[in-house]
Amino acid sequence: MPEVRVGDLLVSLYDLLGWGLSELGLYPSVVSILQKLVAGFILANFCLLTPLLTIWLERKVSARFQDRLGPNRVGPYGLFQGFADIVKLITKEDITPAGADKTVFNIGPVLAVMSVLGIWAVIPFTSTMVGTDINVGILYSVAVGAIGTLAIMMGGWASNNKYALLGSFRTVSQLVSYEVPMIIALLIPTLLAGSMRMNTIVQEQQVWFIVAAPIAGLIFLISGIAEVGRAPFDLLEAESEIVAGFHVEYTGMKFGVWMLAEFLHAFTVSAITAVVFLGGWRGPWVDQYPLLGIVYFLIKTYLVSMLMLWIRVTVPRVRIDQMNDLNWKFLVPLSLAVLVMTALVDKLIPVDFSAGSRSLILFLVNIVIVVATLLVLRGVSRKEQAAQSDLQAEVNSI
Amino acid sequence: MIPLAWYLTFAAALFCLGLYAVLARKNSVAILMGIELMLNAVIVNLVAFWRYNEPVNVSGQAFAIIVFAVAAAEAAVGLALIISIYRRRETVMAEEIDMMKW
Amino acid sequence: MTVSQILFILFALATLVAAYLVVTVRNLIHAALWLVASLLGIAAIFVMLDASFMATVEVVLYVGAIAILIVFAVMLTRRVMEDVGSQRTDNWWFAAILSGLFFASTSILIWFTKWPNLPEGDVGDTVLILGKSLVDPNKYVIPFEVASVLLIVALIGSIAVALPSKQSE
Amino acid sequence: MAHEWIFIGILLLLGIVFAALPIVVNSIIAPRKPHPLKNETYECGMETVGDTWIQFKVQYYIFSLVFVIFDVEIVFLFPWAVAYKELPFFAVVEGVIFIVILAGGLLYAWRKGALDWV
Repeated sequence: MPEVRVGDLLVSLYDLLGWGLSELGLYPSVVSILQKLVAGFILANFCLLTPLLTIWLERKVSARFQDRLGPNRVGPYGLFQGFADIVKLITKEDITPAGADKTVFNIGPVLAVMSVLGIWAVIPFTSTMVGTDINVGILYSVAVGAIGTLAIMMGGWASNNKYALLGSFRTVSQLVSYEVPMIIALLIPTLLAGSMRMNTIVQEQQVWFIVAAPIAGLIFLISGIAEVGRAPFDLLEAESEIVAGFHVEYTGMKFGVWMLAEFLHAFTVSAITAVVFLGGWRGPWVDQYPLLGIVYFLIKTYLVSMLMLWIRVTVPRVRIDQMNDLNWKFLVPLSLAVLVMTALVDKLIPVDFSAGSRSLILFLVNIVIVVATLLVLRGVSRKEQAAQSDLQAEVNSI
Repeated sequence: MIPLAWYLTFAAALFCLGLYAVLARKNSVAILMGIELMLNAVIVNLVAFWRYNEPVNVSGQAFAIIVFAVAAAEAAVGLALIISIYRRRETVMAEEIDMMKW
Repeated sequence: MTVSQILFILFALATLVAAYLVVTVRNLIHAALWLVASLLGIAAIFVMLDASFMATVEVVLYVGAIAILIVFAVMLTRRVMEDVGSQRTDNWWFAAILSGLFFASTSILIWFTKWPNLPEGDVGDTVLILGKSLVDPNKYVIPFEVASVLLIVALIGSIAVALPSKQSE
Repeated sequence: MAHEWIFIGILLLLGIVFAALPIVVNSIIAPRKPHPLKNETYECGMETVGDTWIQFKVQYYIFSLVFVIFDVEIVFLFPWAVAYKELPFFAVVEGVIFIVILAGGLLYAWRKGALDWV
């Protein structure tokens, strides 16, 4: 019987389960598959129930931001509002529009949830508790997320509706555009850690990578918000301007499943940010008690997700051409510049420098890049203003 | 263990399906899909050979990566050509794109 | 029959069925979606070959990029939901015979050749070795750089072809 | 190696089941009163005019095209980034040359106006 360690309770329980099953006389491979099934079941439940909490939190906090009360009728502090919404959605009539491609129409939302849930397989909760630590973890998270893009395309196309199709075109072109700076931003932690394994990336962060690569972290956060399609990048389903975007024809629980995928995606992006840039499960006393890592990880994740919420309620929606220019003419060149500078400078630092001083030097390099970028931006905007005033002068002279 | 011949047969079947699409399909986008299938069959072959020889020697994977690049370039240029032709001739049927005949 | 053999047969069959539907289905969007399914099957085959990097690259590039490009192209070049009329040329039987013959001859070749067995042991960290040899002057640095030139040429060419010229509008 | 992916396969299957379950429950317990008017596509109260599968601007296509090329190049850089710590300086410079060539493509697309939203 394996020893039960309180400091690493969940992993011990997992081992215990394996021991118990093998005592029953099952083959080792069957045991390991059953173990993984149970672990996956718990993980999937955690992931799919988290959005209920984050939705409540979001409604409550954004209500406070806007000087409202938010949900306060169902349960204490309106905590059960999410369950009430689920009951409402699940008893609603499910309308499939005439002429829709039924199979594709139904597969769309399922695929979206699957793709987001798949990312959680590689997210380390503690140093010992990670679904599976594959050697391409960080690229895998991008790959599985890419299936979600396709799901949106399927949903929009199968609806047999012009606006849904147009919405899915816009969404997909936004998603694929912002994927470029996002992957480049993920390259920098990979380069600093020397591995794509999520757990190794966390272990290598004696100093959080947000210090050594602040711009990359910021770029990842911005493009992550755009990937999720939240304000200020929610122009694809802007309620006040266009009907709804790609999911206009979805009703009842199918719509609910799309929403679930979206909120879970937002939470997932925060989790990846926490793991890759904020040191994941790192914190005091994790060496003795790995279980504490979950707490640190969740605190960091919720902090990032609150930051996203703050941005959401503060910044006004961007225009589509601004969104586009921001990506291709600002984020992509900037991320490439950061990547080149980091690669060159980190190689030039002598090997015997400690992790702290190394991070400090990279931080200074990042600041230099920020200053240079701001100077370039000032030059551009001055040129634009000059052109504008020239135009004004011409108009006045006529 | 799985014999190497299984992988090779699988890749050959995939290649032939792609070949059929290239030869028999009318729509040029479908022809491009056939080419993608054929390229994938090639990649499967390369990776299988890499695995069944010496995995430390990564030539197979390096080749496969170059094939990926070629596939992406081919898809980008091919589809751009198809769209350009469609704008001028209002068709994507390979049979009807025949202005080079005269 | 071991478990991995059964899994291989399942994945291979699923991939081939999806690929068959790609080449025969009349609705082109469905063909593109079946193409995605078959690409995912190929990614699973890569996983079985211990090439996890190849599997993720397959999904990132093919499913995430090329398939989307194809779906876009299909949607840009059609007007009606159903593709009317026959989708195959008149001499499709010739193509079928040719591909069938090709498959028969290659499988005969494959089954009558003696292939090496699976080497013992783990494959190690392939990505690391791959990364080193891609920039190693004695190995693949020239193909690596040439690939980037090829891609930039493809980018320039496709933009030049696909972008509507300003005068024509 | 391959056994590391079993968990991913299990999780993806569970994701399909968990997402399909509420939809199935919904279709069982929800009322069903179809009406031709209700089933019509939603277009701000108006009836559908013309084919749904209208054509769209080529601009969407251009973006995904640029994206495809960039995606390929960045994916190539991942092995380089993994090996970075063990590479000599000139090998890093080779990677940088690769990135600079990529940036040249971006510059061309920018100058050509392919990145402008028309």
